[in-house]
Amino acid sequence: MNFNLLFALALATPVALLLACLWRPARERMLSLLVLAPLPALAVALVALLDADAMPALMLDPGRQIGLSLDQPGAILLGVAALLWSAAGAYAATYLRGKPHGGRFAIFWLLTLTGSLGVFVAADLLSFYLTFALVSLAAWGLVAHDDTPGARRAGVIYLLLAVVGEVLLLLAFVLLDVASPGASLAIDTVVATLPESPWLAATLALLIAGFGLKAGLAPLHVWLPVAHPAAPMPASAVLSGVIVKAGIIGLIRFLPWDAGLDWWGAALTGIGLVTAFYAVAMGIVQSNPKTVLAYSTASQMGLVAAILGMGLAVGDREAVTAGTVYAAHHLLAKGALFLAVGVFAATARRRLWPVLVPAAILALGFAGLPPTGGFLAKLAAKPVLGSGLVGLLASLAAAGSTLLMIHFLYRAAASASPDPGARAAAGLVWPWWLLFLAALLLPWTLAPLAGLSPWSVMTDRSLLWSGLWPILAGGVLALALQRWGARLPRVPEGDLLALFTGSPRWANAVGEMLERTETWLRQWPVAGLSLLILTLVLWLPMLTRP
Amino acid sequence: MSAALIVDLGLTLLILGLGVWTVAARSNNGAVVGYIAYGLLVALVWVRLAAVDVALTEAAIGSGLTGLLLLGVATRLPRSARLTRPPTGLGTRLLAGFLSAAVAGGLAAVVLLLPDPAPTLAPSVAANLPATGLGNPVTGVLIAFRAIDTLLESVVLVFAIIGVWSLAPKDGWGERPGWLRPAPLGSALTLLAQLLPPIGILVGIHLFWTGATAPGGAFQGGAVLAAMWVLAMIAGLARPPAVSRRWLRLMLVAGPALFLTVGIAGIWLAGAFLAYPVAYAKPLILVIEAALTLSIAAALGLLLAGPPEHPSAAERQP
Amino acid sequence: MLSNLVAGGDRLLVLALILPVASLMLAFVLGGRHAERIALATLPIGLAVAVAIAAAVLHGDAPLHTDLGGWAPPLGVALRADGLSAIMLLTTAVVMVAVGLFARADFQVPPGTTESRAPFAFWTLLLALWAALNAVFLGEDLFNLYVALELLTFAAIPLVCLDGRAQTLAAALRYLVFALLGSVLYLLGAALLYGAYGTLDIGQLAARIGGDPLEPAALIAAALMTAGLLAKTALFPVHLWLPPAHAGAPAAASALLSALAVKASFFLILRIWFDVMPELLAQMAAQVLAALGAAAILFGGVLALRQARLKMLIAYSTIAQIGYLFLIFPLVASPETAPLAELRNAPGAWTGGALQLVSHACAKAAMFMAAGLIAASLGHDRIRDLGGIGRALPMTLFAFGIAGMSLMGLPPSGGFMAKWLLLLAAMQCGQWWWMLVILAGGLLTGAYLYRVLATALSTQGPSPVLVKPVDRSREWVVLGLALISVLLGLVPLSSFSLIQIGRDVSGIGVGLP
Amino acid sequence: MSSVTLFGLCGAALVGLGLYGLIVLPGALRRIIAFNLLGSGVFLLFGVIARRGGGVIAGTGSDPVPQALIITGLVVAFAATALAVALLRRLLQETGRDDWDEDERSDR
Amino acid sequence: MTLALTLFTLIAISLGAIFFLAGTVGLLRFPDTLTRLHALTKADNLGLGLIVLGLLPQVDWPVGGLKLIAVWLVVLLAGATVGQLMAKAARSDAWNGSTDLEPPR
Repeated sequence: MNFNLLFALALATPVALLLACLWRPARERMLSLLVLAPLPALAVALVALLDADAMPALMLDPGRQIGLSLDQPGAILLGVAALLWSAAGAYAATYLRGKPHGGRFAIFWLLTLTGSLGVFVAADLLSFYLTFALVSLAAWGLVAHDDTPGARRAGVIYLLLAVVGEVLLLLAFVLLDVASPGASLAIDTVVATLPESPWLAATLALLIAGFGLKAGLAPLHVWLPVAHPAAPMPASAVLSGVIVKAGIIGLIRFLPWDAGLDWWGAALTGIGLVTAFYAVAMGIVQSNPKTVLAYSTASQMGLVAAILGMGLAVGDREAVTAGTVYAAHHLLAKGALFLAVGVFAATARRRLWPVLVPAAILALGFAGLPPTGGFLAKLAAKPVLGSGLVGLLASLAAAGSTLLMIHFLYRAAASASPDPGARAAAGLVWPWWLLFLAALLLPWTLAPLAGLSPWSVMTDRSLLWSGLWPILAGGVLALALQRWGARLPRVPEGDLLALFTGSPRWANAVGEMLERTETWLRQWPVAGLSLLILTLVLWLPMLTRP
Repeated sequence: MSAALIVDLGLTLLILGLGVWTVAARSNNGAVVGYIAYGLLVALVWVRLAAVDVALTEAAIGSGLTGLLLLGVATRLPRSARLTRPPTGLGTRLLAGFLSAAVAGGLAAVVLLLPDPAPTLAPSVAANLPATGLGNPVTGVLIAFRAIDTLLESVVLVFAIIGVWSLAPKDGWGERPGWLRPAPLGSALTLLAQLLPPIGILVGIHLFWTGATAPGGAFQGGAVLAAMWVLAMIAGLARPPAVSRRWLRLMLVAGPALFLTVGIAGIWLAGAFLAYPVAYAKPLILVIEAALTLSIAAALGLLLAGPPEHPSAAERQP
Repeated sequence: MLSNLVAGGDRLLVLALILPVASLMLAFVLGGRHAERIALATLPIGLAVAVAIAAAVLHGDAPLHTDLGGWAPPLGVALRADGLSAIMLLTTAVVMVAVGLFARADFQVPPGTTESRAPFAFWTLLLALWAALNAVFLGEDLFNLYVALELLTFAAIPLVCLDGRAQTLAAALRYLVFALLGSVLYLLGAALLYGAYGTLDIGQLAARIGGDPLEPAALIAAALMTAGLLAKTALFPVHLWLPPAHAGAPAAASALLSALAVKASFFLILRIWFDVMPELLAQMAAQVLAALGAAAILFGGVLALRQARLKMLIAYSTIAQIGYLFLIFPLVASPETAPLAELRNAPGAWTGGALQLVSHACAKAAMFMAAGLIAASLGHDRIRDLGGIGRALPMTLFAFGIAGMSLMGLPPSGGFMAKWLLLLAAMQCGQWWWMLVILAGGLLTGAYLYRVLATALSTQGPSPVLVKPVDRSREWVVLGLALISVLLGLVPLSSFSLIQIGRDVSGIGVGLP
Repeated sequence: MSSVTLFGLCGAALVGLGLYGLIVLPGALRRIIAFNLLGSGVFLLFGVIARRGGGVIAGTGSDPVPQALIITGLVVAFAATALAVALLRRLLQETGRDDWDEDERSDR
Repeated sequence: MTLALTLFTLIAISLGAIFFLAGTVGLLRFPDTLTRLHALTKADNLGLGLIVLGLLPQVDWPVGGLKLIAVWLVVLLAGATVGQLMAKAARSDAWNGSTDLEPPR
C-alpha cells in the first residue's frame, strides 16, 4: 500500500468512526470498536521507525506548507501513543460496558484520539493548533464524563486551564507567524526564524507556558491532579499517558534547538526540576492512588522538561531524542499503571499479588530500576543532564519518584475490592498486561535510537549502581514516610487551586456591577446622550487634523 | 437690512418659538397642535427657499397627514399614561442641552462655511430635462434621473403598510382598519365630507397633472387625494376597506409595479433599467405618475387608518 | 459562460435588486398561502443571482457597475458590486435560504383559513428584508443608500413584534425610534456632503474629497453618518435596542436580524470610511471605533455569560461579535499593514474582518434557529433548565455547538481564521493590545457557550419533557448553516481574493501623519 | 447675512432642538414629535443647500436634485411616523402606557 | 385706473389685516373657548375675504381669480366645520369638568 495513503488513514480512521457515530446504532456499538481506531497510526509509526528514509508527508496547501508530516520523535510518540490508545480503548469497552452514555463517551474519545494523534503529525502552525485544540478541549468530555459534582468541577477547572493554554499558544503562534518572512506556515520554517524574531522572549515565554500547562509543569500543573482522578479509568490512562505528551511534542517541535539559548534552557530546566520535586512533595500527602499517579506524571514531565531545557541551553538535538525516549516510556508505563488501578479496584485483596508485582516493577521503573525500560530511559537522558548539579538533582528526583511510587503502591493495594471473590474481567486484564510488557520491553528497542547499546549497559556495573542508589534512597525515605507520614499536612487535590476559592465571588461582583451598568446604559436618555457624545468624539479629533 | 430679510427673520423666530413650544409643552395635545402649526410655517419657509414642490409636500404630508396621525394618538393617551413617567433629571437635561447645542453649533458653523459658489446639479438637470419631455425639473429628477429612489420609496410605503397591518390585534386579520371611527352622521363634518372631496379630488388630480410642468406631482396629488379619502372615512361616508381585499392590494402596488415594469422594459427599449425611450418618455412618465398617485393616495390613507381590527375591538380601545 | 456573466453583469445587479421587490409585490397581492410559495420560489433564484454576481466579479476581476436609467452620476444613480458586496450578497442569499426553509413550519397558514396575520407578514417581510439588504449592498449613491436603510428598518421592525406581546411591541418601538434617529443623522451627513461637493455618488465623492482641500462639512458629515450608522449597528454603548428586539422576535426573524440586519449598517460604515473618504480615516477616529468594539467584546461577553435565557444570551453574543468587526478600522488604516498586503496578497485585517462578517452571519443565524428549536420543543429557553436537552435534541445541540465553535474562534472554523488574521494584522502593525481583546473575547465566548453546553449535556436529573416533537428537516437546515460557518475556515485563503476586488486597501490612511 | 443663511442657522437650531427633545422628553409620543422636528431641521438644511445651488439658470430658483430628495425624505419620514404611531397605539392597547422603557427583569 | 385698483387693493388688504389683528387679540383676550372661537372665525371669514377681494385686481383673470375665490370658499367651509366641531368638543370638555350627569345636547 502507498505509504502516504496509510498515513492519511491514520487520521481518517478515527474521523470515519466519528462520522459513523451520527448513526445511532453505530454510536451504541462504538465502544467495542475503539480498539481499532488507532491501529493505522500504529502501523504508520512502525513502518516509519523501521525505515527512517520513508517519512511520509501530506501537503494540503503547498503554498503555505499546510499539511501533515512525520519525523523520528513524532513517529516514536505516535507509535506508543497509538498503542496506549488501542489498549485503553479495549479496556474502556469492558470498563464502561453496561453503564449509561457509552455513545457520548465514544464520541469524546474519538475526538480526543484524533487530536492526540494529530499533534504528533501536524506539520504547520494551523494544523498543529487545530489538533492541539481538539485534544485539549475534547478531553473535557472524558474528564467530566461521570457527571458527578466532582467530575463537573474537575471539568470546569480542566477546561478553563486548557482554554487559557490555547490562548497562550495562539498568541505564540501569531508571533511566530508574524516574525517569519514568507508565506510558509510550516513549523520548521517559522521556528527556524524564531531566534531572529524581535519578539523572541515573548514567544518563548508563551510557548513554554502554553505547552508547560499541557505537560503539567508547575505551577500550571494544577489541572492534572484534579482531572485525572475524576475521569473514568481508561480516560485517566490516556490523559496522563498521551494527552500531557501533547505538551512535550509541542516543546520539541517549537523550541529552536540549534540556537543555544542558554538562559531560556536554564529557565526550562529550572522549572522542570522544581516541578519534579514539588509534585513529589504534593503527591505523598495524597490518598487517592489516581491522584498520586497524577502528581507522579507532573514530576516525570518536569524531568522531561529539564532534559529538554539542558538541550535548549546548549543547542543540542540529542536532548530531543533523549526526551522523546523518556516521554515514550512514561507514556506506556503511566498508561499501564492507571489501567492497573482499575484492575486493583476490581480484584480481591488476596488475589492482588499477580497485579501488584508487575505494577511495582513499572512504578519503580520511573525511578530507573534496572533493567526496566525506565532504566534505559534514564540512561538515555544521562549525557544530556550531565554529571553536575543538574545530574545530581535528577538522581535525587529519581529517589523522590521511588518514594512517590511506593506510596502509590500502598494506596493502590489499599483500594483493592473488599469483595473476597472479586476478580477483574479479562477485558481489563489483558490490555494492562499488554501495556506492561510494552513499557518493559519497547525502550530496549528504542534505546539504539538514543545511541545506547542495551547489552553493554547491562554489563556496566557503575551504570547499574547509578540506577540503583536513588531507588535505595527512595526506599529509605518511604520507610520514613510510613513511620511519620501521618504528621504531614493534608493538601487538597490541585494544591494551588485552593488559593482561588474566593474568585467566583469576586467574578460575580464584577458581573453584577456590569449588569447594573448595562441597565443604566439601556435607559433611553443615556443611550441618546451616548450617541451624541460619540458623534462629537468622532468629529472633534478630525478637526484637529493638520 | 432688507424687508424680505426682516420677514424671514420673523418667520425664523416664529418657527423656532413654535419648535421650542412643541418640545416644552406640558400637554401632549398642545405639543401636537404646536407641531402642526410649525409644519405650516415651515411650508412657508420652503416657498421662501424657492422650493414650491417641497412646500406643497411639507404642507400636505409633513404637517397635515403627520399632524392628523399624531392627533389621533394624542387624544387617546389615557391620563394614567401621562402621569406615571418620572421627568428626566436636571443633570441629564443640562448635558443633553449642552451636547445638542454643540451639534447644532457645529452645523451652524458648517452652514456658514459651505463652499461658495455652491456646487450644484441644477445646470445638469436643466440640460438633460428635454430628454424626458418634462417641464418641472423636480419631477424630472424624481421620475427620470433618480427614478430608483422614487421606485424604492413607493416600495417603502408598501413596507410600511405591511408593517402597520402586521400589528393587527388578535382576530383582526382580514378585517377593516380600525382607527378611523366615524363621527355620528349629520354633524358638520358630514357636510364638509360631502362638499370638500369633489373639490379635493379635482385639486389632487390637478396637482399630479401639473407636476409634469409646474410644481406638483404624484406625492402632492396623492396626499390630497388621501386626505379626501380620510375625511370621508372620518365622516362615516366611506368605510375603510377590509385588508384582505384583492383590489385594495392591487391598488397599493399598482404604482411601484407599473414603475418597475416600465423600468424593466427600459432594459430592452432604451438600453438601461429605468430608462425611457425618448419618443415615449413623457406619456410613459405620465402613466407611471398616475399609477403612483393612486397607490400613494391609497397607502397614505391606509397608514392613517391603522391596522385591521375585529369590529368588536372598537369597545376595547382606550 | 463566465464571460457572458461578466458581460451581463449590470443586468445581474438590477436583477438582484428587483427580484425580491417584484416577488414581494406579487406575494402582497396574492396573499394567503401564495405568499409562502412565492417566497420559497424566490429563494433559489435569489441564491443563483447572488452566485452569478460573485462569479462574475471573480471572473472579471473587477467590480460590476451600472448606471440606472442610463443617467451617469452625479445626476443619475449607479449600482456597484465589488468583491465585498458580492460576498455580502451571497451571505445574505445563503442565510435567507436557510431561514426560509427553517421558517416553513412556524409560519404556515392554519388549515381552514385563507390568510392569517403572522405568515403573511413574515413571508412578505422576508422578501422585503432581502430587497433592502441587496439595495444596501449594491448602492453606490449615498441618498439611495439612505432609502435602502429605511427599507431595512421598515422590514426589520415588524419582524421584532410578530408575536404581538407588549414586551416585543415596546422593543420594536424603541428599536424603530432609535434606528430613525440613526438614519436621520446619516441623512444629515449625506446632505452636507452634497452641499460641499455637489454629488452623492461614492466614487465621485472619493475623488473630490481626495482632490480638493478638505471642506469643513465633510468632517462633521463623516462623524454624523458614522454615529447614525453605529446606532443602527448597535455598537456598544448605543446597543440599547438590540437585546430585547433580537431576543423577543420569533427565532427565524431573530436569525435574520442578528445575522444580516446589523451587518448592513456596518457595511455602510466600511464604505464611508474606506470608499468615500479613505484619506480622512484618522488613526484617532479608528482607535475610537476599535476601542468601542473592544468594549463591546468584553462587555457583551460578560453580559451574555450572565443571562438567564438562551435567546438573550445569543443576543448579547451578537453585541460582542459586532465588536470584532470594528477592530479592523485601526488595523486596515495602519501604514504598517502595507507589507502584510504584499506578503499574503490578501491584507489580513480586511480579509479577517470580512470573514468574521460572514462566519458570524452563518453561525449566529444557526444559533438563533437552534435556540428556537429548543425553545419550541421545551416550551421555554431558561438556560438553567436545559438539562438533558443533549439527549433529546442531539442534532440541534450539535449544530448549536459547532456554530458556537465558530463564534469562539476554535479551529478550523471560519471564526478561527477570521481571528487568526486579525491577530496577525494587529501584531503586524504593532497594536498588540487588540490581540488581548480578541483573545479575552474568545475566552468569554467559550465561557458562555460552556454554560449552555455543559447544562445541556448534563446527564443528571430527569429527561426533559418535550412539549412538541422537533422536525428533523429543520434540524438539518440549522446544522447545514452551522457547518458552513465552520467550513469557511477550511477554504484556502487564496479564494478570498474576491474580497479584494474593487478596492485598494493597502493605501488607506498611509498618507497621513 | 442673507435669508438663506438665516434659514440654514434655523435648520441647525432645529436639529439641536429635535435631538434635545428626542433625548430628554418622556413618553413615546413626544419623542416621535421630536423626531419629526429633528427631521424637518435636517430637511431645512438640505433645502438651504439646494437654494444655494439654485439661481444659476432661469427657471430653477433652487437646485432640483435636493428638492426631489427632500420630497422622498418627507414621505419616508411620514411612513416612519405612521409605523411608530401604529406601534404606540398597539402598545397603549396592551399596557395603557406610552413609554417603551423596560420592566426590569422582564426579559431575563 | 391702475392707481385706483392699487389703492383699492391696499385698502382692502389693510382692512383684512385689521380684522385678523382684531381676531388675534380676541383669541388672546377672550375668556373661554366659545368666545375665542367667535373671534377666530370672524378673522378667518371676513379678513381673508377682504384680502382675497383686494388681491383680485392684481391677478390674471379668470384662472388666478377663480383660484383665489376657491381658496376663500374652501377656507370658509373648513372654518365653519372646524368651528362647529371645536365648539362641540369644548362643550363636552366643559361637561367633563362639571358635575352634570348628562352631556349637553
